[in-house]
Amino acid sequence: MATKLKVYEVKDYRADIDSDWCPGCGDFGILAAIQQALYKLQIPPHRVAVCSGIGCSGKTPHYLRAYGFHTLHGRVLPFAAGLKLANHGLTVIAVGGDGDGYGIGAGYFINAGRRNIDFTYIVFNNEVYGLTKGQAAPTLPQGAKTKSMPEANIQQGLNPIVLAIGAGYTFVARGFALDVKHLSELIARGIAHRGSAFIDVLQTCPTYNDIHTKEWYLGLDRPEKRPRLYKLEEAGFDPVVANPEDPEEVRAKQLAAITKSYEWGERIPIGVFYQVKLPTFEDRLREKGILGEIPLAEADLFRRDVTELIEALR
Amino acid sequence: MATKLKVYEVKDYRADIDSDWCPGCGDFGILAAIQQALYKLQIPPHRVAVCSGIGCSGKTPHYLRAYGFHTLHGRVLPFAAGLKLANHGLTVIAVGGDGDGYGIGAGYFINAGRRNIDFTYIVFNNEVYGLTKGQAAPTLPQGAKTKSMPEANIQQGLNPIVLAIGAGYTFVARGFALDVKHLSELIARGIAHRGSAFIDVLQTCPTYNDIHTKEWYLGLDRPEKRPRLYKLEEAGFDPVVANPEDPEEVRAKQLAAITKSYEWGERIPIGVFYQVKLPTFEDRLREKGILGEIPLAEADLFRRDVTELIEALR
Amino acid sequence: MTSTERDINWVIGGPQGSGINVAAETFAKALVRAGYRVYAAIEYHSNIMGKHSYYRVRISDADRRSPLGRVHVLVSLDEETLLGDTHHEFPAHRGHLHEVVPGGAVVFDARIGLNPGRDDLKLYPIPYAELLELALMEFGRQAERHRFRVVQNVIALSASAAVLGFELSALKEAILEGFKGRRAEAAGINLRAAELAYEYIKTHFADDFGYRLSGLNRRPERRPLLVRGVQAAAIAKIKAGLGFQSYYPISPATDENVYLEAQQRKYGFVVVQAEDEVAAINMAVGAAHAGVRAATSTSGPGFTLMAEGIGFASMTEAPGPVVFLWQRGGPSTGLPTRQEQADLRFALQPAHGEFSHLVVAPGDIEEVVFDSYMAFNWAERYQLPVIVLLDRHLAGAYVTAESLGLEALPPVDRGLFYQPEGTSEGDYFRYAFTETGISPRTVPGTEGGIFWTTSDEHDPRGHITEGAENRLKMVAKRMKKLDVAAREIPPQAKFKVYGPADADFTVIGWGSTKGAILDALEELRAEGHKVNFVQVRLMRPFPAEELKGLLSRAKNLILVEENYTGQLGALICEQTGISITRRVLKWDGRPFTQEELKEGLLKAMVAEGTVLASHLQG
Amino acid sequence: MTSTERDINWVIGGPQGSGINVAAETFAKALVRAGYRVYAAIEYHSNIMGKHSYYRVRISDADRRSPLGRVHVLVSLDEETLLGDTHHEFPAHRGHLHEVVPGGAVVFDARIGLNPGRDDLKLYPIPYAELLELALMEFGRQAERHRFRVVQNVIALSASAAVLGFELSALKEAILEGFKGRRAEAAGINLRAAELAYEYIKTHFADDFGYRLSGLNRRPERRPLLVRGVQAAAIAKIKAGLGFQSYYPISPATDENVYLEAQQRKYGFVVVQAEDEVAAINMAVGAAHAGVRAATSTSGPGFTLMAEGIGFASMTEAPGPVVFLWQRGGPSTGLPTRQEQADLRFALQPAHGEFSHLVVAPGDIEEVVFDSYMAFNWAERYQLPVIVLLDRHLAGAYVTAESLGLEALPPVDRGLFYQPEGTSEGDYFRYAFTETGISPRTVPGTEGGIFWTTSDEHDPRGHITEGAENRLKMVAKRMKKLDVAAREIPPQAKFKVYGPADADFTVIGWGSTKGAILDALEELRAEGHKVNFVQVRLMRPFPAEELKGLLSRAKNLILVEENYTGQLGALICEQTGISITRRVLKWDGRPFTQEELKEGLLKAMVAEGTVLASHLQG
Ligand SMILES: Cc1ncc(C[n+]2csc(CCOP(=O)(O)OP(=O)(O)O)c2C)c(N)n1
Ligand SMILES: Cc1ncc(C[n+]2csc(CCOP(=O)(O)OP(=O)(O)O)c2C)c(N)n1
Ligand code: SF4
Ligand code: SF4
Ligand SMILES: [Mg+2]
Ligand SMILES: [Mg+2]
Repeated sequence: MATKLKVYEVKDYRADIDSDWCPGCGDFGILAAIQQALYKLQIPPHRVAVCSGIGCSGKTPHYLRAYGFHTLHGRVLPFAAGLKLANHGLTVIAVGGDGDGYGIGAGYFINAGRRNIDFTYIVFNNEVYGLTKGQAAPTLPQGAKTKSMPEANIQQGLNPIVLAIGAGYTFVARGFALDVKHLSELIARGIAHRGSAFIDVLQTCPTYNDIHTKEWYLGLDRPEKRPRLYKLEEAGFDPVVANPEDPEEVRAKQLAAITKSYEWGERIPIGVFYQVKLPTFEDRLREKGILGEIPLAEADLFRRDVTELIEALR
Repeated sequence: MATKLKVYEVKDYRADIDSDWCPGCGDFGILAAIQQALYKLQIPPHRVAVCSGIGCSGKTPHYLRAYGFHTLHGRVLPFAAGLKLANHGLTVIAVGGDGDGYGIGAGYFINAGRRNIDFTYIVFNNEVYGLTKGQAAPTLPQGAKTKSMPEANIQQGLNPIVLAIGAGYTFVARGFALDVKHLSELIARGIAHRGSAFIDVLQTCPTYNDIHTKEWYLGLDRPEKRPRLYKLEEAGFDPVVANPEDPEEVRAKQLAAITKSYEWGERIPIGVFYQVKLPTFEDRLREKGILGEIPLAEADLFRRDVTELIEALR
Repeated sequence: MTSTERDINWVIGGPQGSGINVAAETFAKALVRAGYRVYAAIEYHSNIMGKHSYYRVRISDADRRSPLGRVHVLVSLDEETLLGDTHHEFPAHRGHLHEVVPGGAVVFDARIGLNPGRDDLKLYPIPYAELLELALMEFGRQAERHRFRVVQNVIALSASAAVLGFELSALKEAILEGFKGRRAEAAGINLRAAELAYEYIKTHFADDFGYRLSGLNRRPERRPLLVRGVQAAAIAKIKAGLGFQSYYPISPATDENVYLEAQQRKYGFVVVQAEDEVAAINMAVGAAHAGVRAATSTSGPGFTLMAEGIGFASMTEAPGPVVFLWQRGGPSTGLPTRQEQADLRFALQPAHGEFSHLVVAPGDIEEVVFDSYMAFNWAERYQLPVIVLLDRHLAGAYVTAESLGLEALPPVDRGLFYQPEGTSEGDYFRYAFTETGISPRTVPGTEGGIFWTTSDEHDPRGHITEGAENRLKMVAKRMKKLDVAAREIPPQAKFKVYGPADADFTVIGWGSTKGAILDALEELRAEGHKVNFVQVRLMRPFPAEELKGLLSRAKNLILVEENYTGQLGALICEQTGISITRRVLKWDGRPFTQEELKEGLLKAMVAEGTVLASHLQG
Repeated sequence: MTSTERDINWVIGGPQGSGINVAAETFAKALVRAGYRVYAAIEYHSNIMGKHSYYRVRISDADRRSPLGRVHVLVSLDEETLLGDTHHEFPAHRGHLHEVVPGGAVVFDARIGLNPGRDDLKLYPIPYAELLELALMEFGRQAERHRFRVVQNVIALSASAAVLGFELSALKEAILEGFKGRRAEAAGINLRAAELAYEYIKTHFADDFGYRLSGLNRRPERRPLLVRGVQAAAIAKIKAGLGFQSYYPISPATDENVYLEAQQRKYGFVVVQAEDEVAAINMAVGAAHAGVRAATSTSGPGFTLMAEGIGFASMTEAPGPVVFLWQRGGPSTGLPTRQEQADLRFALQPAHGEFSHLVVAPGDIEEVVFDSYMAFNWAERYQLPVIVLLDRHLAGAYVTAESLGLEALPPVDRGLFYQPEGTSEGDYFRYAFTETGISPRTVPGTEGGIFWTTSDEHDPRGHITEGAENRLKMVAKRMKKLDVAAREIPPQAKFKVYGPADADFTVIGWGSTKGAILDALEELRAEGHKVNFVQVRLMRPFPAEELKGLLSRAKNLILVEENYTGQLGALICEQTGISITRRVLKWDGRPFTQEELKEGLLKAMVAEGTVLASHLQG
């Protein structure tokens, strides 16, 4: 196709419409990171479908130049799954908030892990329900009280990394919204990964979350100003399963990832926690002889002969 | 109350109605274990509420003499939560299938872990959708094909223990439906535990699950006939967090539980994987001064003076 | 002689899981092969093993669409089938013995000391166990008597066939078919058991049964199809070019999904078992937006969970999905394996707010095929979700039919597509305002066709906007498509009229009650009544004007529905102002038997009001 | 002089998050304290910061219930408020300058080089920044000018108060109230800024503004309540004995939940933020079955997810919950922060199957209190879920009212309870068949009161059964309760009639449009039209007979609804056969202004058909 030759610039991934996020919102960083990842991989904008849930985060597709599906609260993963299976030739990215993904969408977050469909899921983890004015999201620790909350959070915060591993995701990572370069690399790796890539992004919400702020993540509140965040890769952490056939290694790497995920507070790891190459859902369908190379959306399914089915009724 | 003096027999926990489970169904074992646990703890039947989802497992409350709520598919946990918070004086037990709890109910399974409401949740894990004739449930391993399935399972099985730990359950155990004595002890411990107790029960379904059968669990297929199941307590595994204040110990015990949960196939652990004493949701409400000692259902809430609220509008 | 008098109703009953369904379906197949026409349907509990179930096979020389209540041959595998579960605190049924016509036959296990309490029956006590033992002995398999327990079905079946005078050879041929592949080794024993039972009747009982198959004309030369609604729907979907189906197991929709799953490879489409119906509908919406013909299939409880996704599909003008709603007994979990027509009202407004979608309700196999196929054309042409409203009765009842009518189907119509000029979507508006409200679409992957979409109110590009003017136009745009559909959808897909135009009574119904209505009307007309039938098919957009004209000209209207409130009646009044004062209803979880409906209609002809037409079938 | 001529409409606009709501509410409070009556409501986007929002404060000497479209004083914090976002590809609004009446005032930032394009306005350019700078200087806080940006609201407000001739002291008093606790330190700067702005007007502009507050009679002695629907509903729920409320955040229901959360301690009830609405409704059903008065509160998208739980509550005859449905713009996610009345149809049949539940729609604050309170009595008396159908307009608009009418409320009625004799439940049947269909209940914990319940069809003990006879009776039992409710619910809770019995035109409406209708009718009657108003309140069970009588006697009917299809009209036709041919509708996401509705009604009086009454408000 003509598109092959064409070289895309970052601006080719930008929709010409202004965002309505608050000034300083971490979402800007995630948006930029997605655009740069697509640019890095030179995926033609029209070959990309970005799906989202509902929330401040849910508005992301509108700001990207790519097929954009701003769906329902908590339903982005099933929608993205149907879209991808209908046209496995597309690059599919799903985005949503932490309330969207771990609260109302938790059941889909877990069960999507059982399929390993080849898409990338980016969760904007700001610990609050942004668009509904700052209630506690499932990631906010128990006892925490943001300025938007009348009282301290009575529910515990959950650990997305552990859940993702337990659910079966084959690529599990965490990024930081304000480290666009690092995040764009993570997203690029996630897109490149064949299978379901899950990226939890620590996202600042200057409007409602005054606990885990930019300053806090960067450790500006500390005397020595040392950032709380550190990069797993720089700490020599190896998340990749070398031999997916070896259950021992798989378990070991999963446990290492889970162990890492418990680090929080003074030192917070970002980067890839776990990665393993396993057949995708599409591969499994191909194996069964159900899915072919041509995406269903491009196949001609309209000249079927059903006489055999009818004759079987006699 | 008069009930104090009374001694209950096992039969006091039996409803006089015959079950419609298949002959040899593992559900009979779980039913008996629940009855024995209640008998052991001598909880008056009318102080017990048993809630269930939909499925073969969902029929359990009808066979127990206790307040029985056979609710909706996948909704048993929210229902039980509301019931318990409305009357925290009751002993509340929630039961349901693996499809009910980890499939359609996964979101509630995860988010209930964030509250630690004082109830016991027993999942009948038979790896199939029994009542709808044997489709794969979320716990059935990928590639497995029961006699009821036209082809091998294309989705991965998930690990309930890891998910429960990641979600925040304070009591996590696994039982075997056909070891009624051991299971009844587990259930009694779960009921005695203050907080959300989760018990995944390996349940045989002779009608549809011909893979993980009674024979298989008991190792009768092996030359030396050694059971695949072994008891954690007998293996000297200590699941209990001695000092809940100590994050290190909490993490360590959680990791130990997760590590154990990966054992499957040749040796399968049953028993308590993890237990920690943390304030229940009810405790947290009391702490906030919201909930009193008298259960809401027994309190007189009908003589309220709202003048103050009205005056605030002037 | 009317059909109820002429037809023969063979009924087999026993505990669930005991294999009566195999016996009945084998017999039905044998009968069809032999040139008879049959209607065959099972009634069973939401239970895997042990509860009472029974299977009716109505034998005729013309296609029937409804069950008979009266029984000519009752074949029982247990005592409950005969006398019910009257020992329970709240008995569920009184058995079937009382349904047997005078002179009717009762085939039962000789071990049961049966006291029928009436002397007008022909009793055929058969030593099931002994005969089985004999067969097993001949094959030296006595040790496996437990495993071969199920062969008692064949014994009972064969004995009843002998009573009816049905050829043993034809029966054996059908039995044999059931033992292909790894089950083949058991064929011998089953065939032998059949012979022994057949002989047992011939040798122990006089050949004087009054209801003979010979009374029916056969047409062995032209073998019809023996088909159920789930099969018809699935085949039509495949023919329509189905690319993606998602579902979550639920009775009575599961069978359609199982059928489709088995055809994925051959026809190249994907069926996904989702984690619940919320996931199922959203997967289907995603697939539809991606450009394939997508569907999902469920029943009431699942459909309620799809509500949100249907509103979403309509708001984003997705070209689908097509939602197959196989109604069952409600509300809530209700009666999972039973019949009811109580989801019409909900299907018409399945979510909050105002949005456009289509609802069509087929009443027989041919219409199931037509509607299931056309639903995809309509979904893509009007860019909205389409609900095909069916029910448990239509899903499960086997009927004989000459064909599925695939030949007569219009060509595939995928609706309007936008053809990009350049590589930029600068002048492409996915939600452009048009005359018809329909905006040419593109599918993801198309260069120059990029669009945005959102469940929030949006502008022509698909970006969020809350402007009042745009809002007024967008709502009108989406709703306008219903007027276009109303203009374009063919009349026979809206409603059909059967019988004389100048009838004294006009029966109005929808869905699978069509079968009982046509069967009963044939009988009533034979008895000299002037009645006709208006079958409403298209529920949304509702053919209000056309129907209003028709109904206001009718002399007397009688509403027939299998629900408590008369939902179609309410819809008709809402849309035409015509309130129907004679109603024949039932909500006992069973489809109308021909007798129930006939009797109900006769009562309704005498006086206005609501007639509950139930004979309390088991 | 009609209300539109006499009242003064003060409007402030600016980007979301800039604090206009604080300014408007402060002004409203000050006005009420000074003895005026006000109606105050905001219009805003589903956005946290930056998009256009505006707040109307209608000042009168009698209680009003609807917004005015014409503006007498326009206070703008940005240019968009004046001229709209016309630079966008699809502008959302044209600003508010064109809404200002001749001789009206426009207060704006002097930095804007405003060319109003008309010369009939009184322009008040104010140097916001400079005045703020002055105030800051006096407190030596210039460094914090960014933090104090928001004080520009006070400046604009105070300037407009000066234009209107409202006492500075009264305004300052109200402003001061806003700075309690840790915000106190900022009070000084705000008060000083107010003084500077007030003086600026006095010194720089002639005191010749035409619309004076002095034209309105004040009654400072009797201070009314200034209240919004969410507050009224919450207070009524607390009064009713609410024990448990579960919710999931969603606009516009969130405010009610936030209000209740703040009262948990004092009144001893529990509010739980659930993980979604499916959890919320099921928690509430569990709490209701446990014996507390339970509720949940949501809007369309959340309500759609509660569908399943409502059918479940009804099937199990739970004594509740009460579901508060605050309608907003749909379908799907729709217009989260905007007004619409489009969920009536869905609320009437919110799930599959046939089940009993109540739906009541209050139209003003007093009715919100009455219905919210009574809903719990009805839920427990009839053992079913009750839906209180409200909307965004009712939720958010502040109105003045003499009282909430709590004194007039009937006593709490918890319905029938079973009193166990022994300790065994041998003779207790939770679902016993009774005359009324209502079975005495027990609550878990009661000795001798053990019962079972299931979403499957069940027998009187609550155990699953599929028997036909039991089914017929159980369905009838559950539905019968609606007839009992219809008999017992007081007439004024069913519908109300306002105005002369012999009117030439009878307006029919429901919900919050009541406000605009009464305000417009007062004006129309003042102009000599004979119009009255029938407000429908109880939607289920529908008062069909009573209404049919009333409406068939009416000369001309005019339907008024804030939706596209006229849902109440359809319901009325379904229930009475009466089809209303004159309709005044709007679906632009904004409530009727008094002018829009009056104009619409006048058009409807001249000819049949549908009038779209929208002035495209911003
Ligand atoms: C079914 C449903 N319930 C509730 C809402 C209201 N709502 C909109 S966004 C949102 C949560 C937003 O939080 P999150 O998912 O964390 O996204 P964020 O705004 O923080 O990016 C909610 C509850 C909705 N749109 N749909
Ligand atoms: C919303 C909804 N969808 C589907 C069903 C149909 N259904 C009944 S039971 C069941 C699954 C049963 O499997 P599981 O939860 O594992 O319980 P089991 O029967 O194995 O004990 C399903 C899908 C339903 N009742 N409700
Ligand atoms: S509320 Fe928070 S998450 Fe939402 S846009 Fe503002 S800063 Fe970003
Ligand atoms: S199907 Fe399986 S789980 Fe269900 S009752 Fe039978 S054996 Fe038990
Ligand atoms: Mg968030
Ligand atoms: Mg199961």
